[in-house]
Amino acid sequence: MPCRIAVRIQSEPFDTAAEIADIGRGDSDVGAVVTFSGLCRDEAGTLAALEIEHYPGMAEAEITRIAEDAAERWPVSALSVIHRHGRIGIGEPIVLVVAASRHRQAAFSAAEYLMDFLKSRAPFWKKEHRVDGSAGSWVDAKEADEQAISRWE
Amino acid sequence: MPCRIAVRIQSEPFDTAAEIADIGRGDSDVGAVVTFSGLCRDEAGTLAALEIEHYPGMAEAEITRIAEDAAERWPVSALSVIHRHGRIGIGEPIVLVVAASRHRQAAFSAAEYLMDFLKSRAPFWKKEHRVDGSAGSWVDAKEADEQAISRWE
Amino acid sequence: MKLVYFAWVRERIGLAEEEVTPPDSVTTVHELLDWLKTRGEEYAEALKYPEAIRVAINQEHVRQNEPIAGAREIGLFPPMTGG
Amino acid sequence: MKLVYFAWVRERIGLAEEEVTPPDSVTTVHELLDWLKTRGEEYAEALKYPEAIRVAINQEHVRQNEPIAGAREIGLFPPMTGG
Repeated sequence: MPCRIAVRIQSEPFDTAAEIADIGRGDSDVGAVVTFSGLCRDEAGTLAALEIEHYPGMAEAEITRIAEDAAERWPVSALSVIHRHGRIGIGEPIVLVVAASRHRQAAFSAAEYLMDFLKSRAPFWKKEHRVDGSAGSWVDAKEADEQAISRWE
Repeated sequence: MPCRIAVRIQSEPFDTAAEIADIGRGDSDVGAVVTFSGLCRDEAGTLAALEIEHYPGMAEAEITRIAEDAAERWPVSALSVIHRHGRIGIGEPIVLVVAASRHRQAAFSAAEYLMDFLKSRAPFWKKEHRVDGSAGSWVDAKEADEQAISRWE
Repeated sequence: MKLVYFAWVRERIGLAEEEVTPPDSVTTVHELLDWLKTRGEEYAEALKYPEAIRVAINQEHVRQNEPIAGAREIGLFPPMTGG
Repeated sequence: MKLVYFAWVRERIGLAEEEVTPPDSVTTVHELLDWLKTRGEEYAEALKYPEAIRVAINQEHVRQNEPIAGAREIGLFPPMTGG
């Protein structure tokens, strides 16, 4: 059975529970659902929000390519990715990955793979909004995120 | 900061979204939340439900021990586990693991470790209820689940 | 000491729990299983394959060579199938 | 061809997108970056460290030695920070 892949880029918040419910619906062979939620985090207490810029069109296409790669590597029955853009407050979700499979290890691996590639291959950029109103800087890409990809090769 | 660990054994369904929201609450340093939902699966189309028996007291204690081990191995800020007992219909959730961390790999690893040990160390047993009303059998433990543990040693 | 049984061990023995007082010669889990098998047909049937029996003393997993001294509660059950 | 810029590349160049017609001698992404740098102060500043520039042709990632023949749209942007 082919993997159902759904990718959405939106500024609105999303309903994680509804996404989990959707992915299992009408498929009694799904035994495992893994989700990853990436939240807007404030390390130093100075951040008010993040502004997320994206490359419209390419963002959907690239995440879909990553999901298709994951679906080739593991027997997953459905993969959903939602990535937000625009202004995201502290504690709010930025990204949601949902992976459904008969087997838990496939669901875990597919979700982790998707997140690793999404971090450094999906065309999104984060800019800080500071609490004190001063202009924040663009968040630097992390070397650790680039290295995370190499373990899948 | 120590890891907040919450373990619940209950017959009632649970609200996955509420559990995810709870685990991030009041902690602006959580950047990653991973959940695992294990659903009652019908492989052959002959199953009406599963009856889950557990060892009261030990079930909570053993899952708490597993969660404490996970919290020692990875920098997670919170781990929640809910495991249901009693009759569970096809497609319904049996177990939920939620792991929160600053870092996605810690959250993924802790959730996966918890599930691996929960599968073959937490005192729960599944009995089948058949669609045709005939007495189902006890679900056999899987060799693969026993082997899954060895990769963490 | 209290013995508690689960899943098909419970069904085959026909009891969920019972109080027992094994003789002093029974010092390990393994010896306890051997002694239980002498208590009747249903015990012999339930414990026929001791390698399929998992054991907890005071609600913690133990191996079958574990001494039972100090055990208040011993659980006997099949391999677990949680999650 | 259409060039699209994102994040600090967009901010430094001061444009989100533009149509350009590079000379025929410009055949690869790397040559395109070199040519763009000659178009003004802001381009020189934005593209000062070409190793920090990521490139997509027709919305797919490419390396800087990729030929640009057939490109309808080329995106230039910093390393991505999604997720």
